[in-house]
Amino acid sequence: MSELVIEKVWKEYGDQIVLEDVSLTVASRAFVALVGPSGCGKSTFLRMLLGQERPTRGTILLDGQALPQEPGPDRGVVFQRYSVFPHLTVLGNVLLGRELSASRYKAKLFGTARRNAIDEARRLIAEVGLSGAEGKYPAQLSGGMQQRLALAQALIMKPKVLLLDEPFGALDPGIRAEIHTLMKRLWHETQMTVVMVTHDMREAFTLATRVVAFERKRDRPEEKERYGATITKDISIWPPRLAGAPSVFSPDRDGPVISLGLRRDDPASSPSGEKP
Amino acid sequence: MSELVIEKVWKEYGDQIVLEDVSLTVASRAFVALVGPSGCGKSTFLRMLLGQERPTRGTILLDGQALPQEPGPDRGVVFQRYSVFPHLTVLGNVLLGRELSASRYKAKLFGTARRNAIDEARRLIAEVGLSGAEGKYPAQLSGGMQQRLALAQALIMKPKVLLLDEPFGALDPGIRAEIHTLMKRLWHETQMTVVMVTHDMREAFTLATRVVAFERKRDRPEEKERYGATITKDISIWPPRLAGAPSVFSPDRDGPVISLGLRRDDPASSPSGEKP
Amino acid sequence: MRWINTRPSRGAQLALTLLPFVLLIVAYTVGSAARLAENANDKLLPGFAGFADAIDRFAFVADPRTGQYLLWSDTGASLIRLFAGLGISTITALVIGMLIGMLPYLRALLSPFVAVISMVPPLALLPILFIAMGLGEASKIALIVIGVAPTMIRDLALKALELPREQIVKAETLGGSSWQIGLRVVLPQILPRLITCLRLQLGPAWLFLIAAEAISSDSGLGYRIFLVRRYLSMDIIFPYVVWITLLAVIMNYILDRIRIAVFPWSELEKQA
Amino acid sequence: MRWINTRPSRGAQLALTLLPFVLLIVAYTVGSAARLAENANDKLLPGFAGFADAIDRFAFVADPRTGQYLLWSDTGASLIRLFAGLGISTITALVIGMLIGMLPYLRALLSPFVAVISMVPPLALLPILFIAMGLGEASKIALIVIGVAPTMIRDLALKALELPREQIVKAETLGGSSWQIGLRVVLPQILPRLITCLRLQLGPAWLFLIAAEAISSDSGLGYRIFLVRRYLSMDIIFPYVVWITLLAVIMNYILDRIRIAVFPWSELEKQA
Amino acid sequence: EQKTDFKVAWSIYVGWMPWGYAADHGIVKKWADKYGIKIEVTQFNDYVESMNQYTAGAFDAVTLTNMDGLSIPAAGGVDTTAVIVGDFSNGNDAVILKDKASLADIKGQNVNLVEFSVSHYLLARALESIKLTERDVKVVNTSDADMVAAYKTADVTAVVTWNPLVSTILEEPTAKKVFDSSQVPGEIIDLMVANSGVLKDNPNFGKALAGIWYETAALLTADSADGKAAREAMGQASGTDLKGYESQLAVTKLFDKPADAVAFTASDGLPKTMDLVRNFLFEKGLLGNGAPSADVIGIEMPNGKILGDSGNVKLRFTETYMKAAADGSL
Ligand SMILES: Nc1ncnc2c1ncn2[C@@H]1O[C@H](COP(=O)(O)OP(=O)(O)OP(=O)(O)O)[C@@H](O)[C@H]1O
Ligand SMILES: Nc1ncnc2c1ncn2[C@@H]1O[C@H](COP(=O)(O)OP(=O)(O)OP(=O)(O)O)[C@@H](O)[C@H]1O
Ligand SMILES: [Mg+2]
Ligand SMILES: [Mg+2]
Repeated sequence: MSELVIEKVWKEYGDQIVLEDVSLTVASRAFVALVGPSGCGKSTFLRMLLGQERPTRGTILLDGQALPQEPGPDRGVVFQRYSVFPHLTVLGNVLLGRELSASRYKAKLFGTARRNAIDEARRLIAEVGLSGAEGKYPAQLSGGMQQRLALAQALIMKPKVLLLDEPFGALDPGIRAEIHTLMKRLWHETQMTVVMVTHDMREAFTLATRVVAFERKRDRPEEKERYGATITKDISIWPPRLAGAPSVFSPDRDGPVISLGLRRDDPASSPSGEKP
Repeated sequence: MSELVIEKVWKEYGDQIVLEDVSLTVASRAFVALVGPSGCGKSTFLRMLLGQERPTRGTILLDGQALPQEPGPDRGVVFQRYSVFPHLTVLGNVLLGRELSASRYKAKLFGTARRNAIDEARRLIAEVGLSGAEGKYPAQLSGGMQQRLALAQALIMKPKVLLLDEPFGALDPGIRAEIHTLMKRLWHETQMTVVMVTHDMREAFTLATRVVAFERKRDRPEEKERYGATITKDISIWPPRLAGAPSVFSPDRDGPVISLGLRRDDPASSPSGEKP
Repeated sequence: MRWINTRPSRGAQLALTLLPFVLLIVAYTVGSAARLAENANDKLLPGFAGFADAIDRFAFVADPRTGQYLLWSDTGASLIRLFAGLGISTITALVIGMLIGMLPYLRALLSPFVAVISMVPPLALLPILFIAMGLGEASKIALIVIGVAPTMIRDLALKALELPREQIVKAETLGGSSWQIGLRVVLPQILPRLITCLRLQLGPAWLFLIAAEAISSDSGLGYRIFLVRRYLSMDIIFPYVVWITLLAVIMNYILDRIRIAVFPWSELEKQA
Repeated sequence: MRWINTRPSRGAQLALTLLPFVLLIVAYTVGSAARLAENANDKLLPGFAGFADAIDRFAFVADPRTGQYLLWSDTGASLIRLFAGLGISTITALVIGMLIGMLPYLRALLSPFVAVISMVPPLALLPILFIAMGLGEASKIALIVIGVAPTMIRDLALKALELPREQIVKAETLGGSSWQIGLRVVLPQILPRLITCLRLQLGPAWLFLIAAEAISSDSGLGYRIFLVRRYLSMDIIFPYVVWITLLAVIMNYILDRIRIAVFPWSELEKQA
Repeated sequence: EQKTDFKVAWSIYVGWMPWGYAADHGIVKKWADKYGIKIEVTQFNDYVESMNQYTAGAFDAVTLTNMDGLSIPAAGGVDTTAVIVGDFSNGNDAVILKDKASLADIKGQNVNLVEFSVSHYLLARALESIKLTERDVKVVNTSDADMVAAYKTADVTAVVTWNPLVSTILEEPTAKKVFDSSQVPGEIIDLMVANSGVLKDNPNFGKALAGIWYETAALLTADSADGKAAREAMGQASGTDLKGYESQLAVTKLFDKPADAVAFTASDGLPKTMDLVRNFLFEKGLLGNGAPSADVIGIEMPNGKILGDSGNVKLRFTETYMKAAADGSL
């Protein structure tokens, strides 16, 4: 169980109202995509779910309990950048969560405990397709590999809630498609609720069970400071996607990417996206 | 006229052969998309066209003349990053080309000359959709705006050849679609030959008149150093696109982006892309 | 809550900031009182009355011999030297640093040389300096330049080298010559760094100035400190040291303001 | 071709690098010969024979008084002080700098104080230092620490602060406590910077060491230079200065090698 | 209070080198052991710092000149007693002109010297001897360590300094000595002084110092191989060689026999000298801020006579310890 209840949440920075009166209930094991124009407060909202910041008004409950006031191991996160530690190898990055939880003062594991943790980490690394790169440092990985590593790193904690802030925004479309497939599989297989911020409509509709849009209702320049954004659309994907159950209606759109050749992609298709 | 003739070009770095035996003739006013796996030498090839590097063997001719051995005003360029000058405003960035060409020692324009140049720069800025941002510094612009600025900056020189090295790779899909539309319009309206490196198949096929793929013929790890990449595919787009003449067959795929709403993009469409 | 996540309130912040300064003053007062109780003429840690008296004598009473207000004339003399030294260093560093950063030939020629020179302890070479430059202002300014310029040159050369290659190529495609690229692309981008670099060198510059004034001079803050050091007149030395520190802190602050005002983009870049 | 695009060949590069050093030696030789021609006893610019003689006396002939080879015993004495001073500075800077960077309360408390302290000219406070620490090794080491540590603390605090907030948050979601985050996330990332910072402070550290040795000591490179300076024995001073420079250059190089060997990722990051 | 551990500071100067030699060669330990105390001897490169440290209380005894003894520790409120009168400068300090042979030529020149030091005093005495005053020249403070280099620069034409700088400068063909301390004999005196309070409570400390000094001084002046070795060692410790050191010794009137020192200390000359010195210091404002007259500080002579304020005696000359040495009762 990992239900998130956001009740009448406001967020202000000094005089500027960023979010106003946001209420939302995210069911356990849901996959919510958060979309909206740039600067409307999506990241701020995610930071509040993470516990990194506190709402000015309103409450956030996780499984009926008030959210702890700082980030903790029950909520994992992947940011667009800086999500992995540059001074640790791939294995070290994934292992870190285990080490921090298990060894209070040394924050290092030894002996059998370490071997077990390494086994687990290797399995996860393999799952995100990074086998063979265990000894590499992030600077030696491509952007896509780094984001996959960040995912593995978060997943080893088996968080109740996984929060993603534009995790795939910086990736090439090809790589992005691959990661989408991976994301879907992981969501099906693990027990977590996912909230993902994205700019990419297509990504939102490809992955999520529900797409929530934030927007400022009044957005004239002189009003910008005085009115915050709130939920303007809340769309449940149909046919419904259910964690653990492959959708029978909609085939995975992010199938294997086509290889270079004479076949052109459908010229009639049109990319969708919110102008940020 | 701005025809590029590349004849039996090889490029080696020390022992490593990067490109081998590349021959290609790019017709005047063509729009060539250069695709291929990461590290195969696309950027290297572009740098040679730019004059920033010299082929180890072979020749490159521009309009029948050997290419000058360093970059010059006849070939414009837009890189993925660092293409604009952070210390100049939008207007200053676009003006710079005029100032450098016109004022040998001061590299500054004054009086009427300056006013004329500013008028021209403003027109270009408007064309790339940056009106109103003339006084801003690049750090105040979004990534998409910066790339549009880089385009305007290059176009003011009216280069014979415009070279683009993954210019839109870092952009969000929505913004990317906008810039594609702009690119097409500019290519139709100006007199230049375009060579664009991209990772995105879809982009390649959306914009180009011709798609050229580089690949290593032998790519086993032990052979990597000994064999360079060369042209493996050379596809002319059908129906042919002609600069200045709108294609009657294929409507612009990058139309206005859809706005957020209930309409989902076609689930049957599949993204195409070369795995890098 | 984790310690790293606890944040002091505005008031607490101010109180915390002042605390060490207050503690320092209290510690001084106690130490001074203890020593003065033992020997009323103790010179090492004079009381605040002693400071007030010394400050009054130096800042507000004209010296009977020269008719000058010593603190101000010393400050004037020192600042002129400091500004001259820093000015020359800055210009040298700008020109040479930029050239080293831009021109591969000059880089090969000068870069290792400057690196080695920056490791030479300048105080050990003072005799040569004196004989070459005389004992006047020139040698004092030269000591500051020798002490400060090599580091600044290296820093600026590095900065010029760090400019993305793409920018230089882009400027070339805009028709820029070496000179024009230097003038319009490289120079304006390293100027803010120059100011930062200057701020970092304020401490060393004061150090060399004081060392130079200690050796031969007839005015200046360093001269006065070393002259009265002979009599362990800490009642004069302390206020002079505090004054020097204050001057350095103010200069540091002003230079940063100048950078932000003149090169607003450099601040934007930092925030981004 | 533009100047900025011309590149020297390997050979030319080497020749250019050596050129200024050669020129310096030639200039010295000419100057020395001229002065010696005028006055065979000139001490300011001794000939190379004079150097050879002095080096021989100091490096290879035992001092009859103490039975030691002076150059080596001086070097030993100075290096011990230098390493002790730099070692203490490094550890202080690491601990305090990291804490300032990580803990907002400590930052409020110490950051402005350290900034002001770093502007105090340490040479002016020498008497206090000597009285507080005695005249033994402690005060010499303390001068190095006082001169060098504040700058290092500021630099490291800045570095710790510059770590992307995202990394800290990520570490918290991995269950890290303040201590664990310090130990496993912040510390390893500022260690390479610590080494770089140490390299930058080598010059100042030598300076303070020489200044301290000039005042009270009976061995050390700085002591020797100041002792013979009374006699203007440049035949000893020059080799000592060259030797100090050489030591500094070597340390600088070794520290960088250590950084690359121990923290390979820091080099990868730089190249990326 | 009684104590057993004492700290002595000395700085590098021809007349004080024996202290270092004595420390290196066990003479200090020998005498300290004899009186059951411990003496730690510390060498300073920087004379001023050694006096400052003594004045601040970090040392029990220090080597300094009579003038600095009055203006630094005494004016700083530290009651100080001259335990040993070691020597006086008999040519060690000199006024040197560049290319000019007569003292009168100094008029109007810049004079480089260590301000407020014995050089400054010597200059004042030299000017007095030709009826000039300090207003006729301009004094430029110059660190002693750099005096030799300073002399070599073109704009320096007159310096006042001490040995070994004097002999190094005189090696220059242009340098002419126009006045030296042998013309004011006995006025620049090198002392070993100790804190009066410490000395009063621990007379053995004073005796030990006297014992050390006269044993080493005897060696220093001995015309034997041992004496030569000692001189060579002291020369090297001061950065020169045997020849250089002996030439410095030649212009130093060293009291190697305690009886000579006792006679000198008890003579009429000393009060006269101290009167000259205190007036010089008073004019320069070095007897404390707002000192009403040269009398503010009392100077006690060996015969008990007091120069200046008898309520504020801070500098004392005594023959007690030297006399003990002379009498062989150490
Ligand atoms: N720490 C802060 N202090 C003051 N204002 C802030 C702070 N963080 C965010 N803001 C403001 O809050 C608003 C929302 O920012 P936020 O980063 O949440 O937007 P976003 O929706 O994530 O935008 P983007 O899509 O560009 O990432 C912005 O106007 C921003 O300026
Ligand atoms: N200056 C250089 N020195 C040595 N090797 C180089 C240099 N520049 C590029 N290479 C090598 O040449 C090869 C081709 O690099 P290039 O950057 O041209 O590839 P690319 O096709 O642009 O790749 P990507 O799609 O990742 O940008 C790579 O193996 C690279 O390591
Ligand atoms: Mg955001
Ligand atoms: Mg590339």
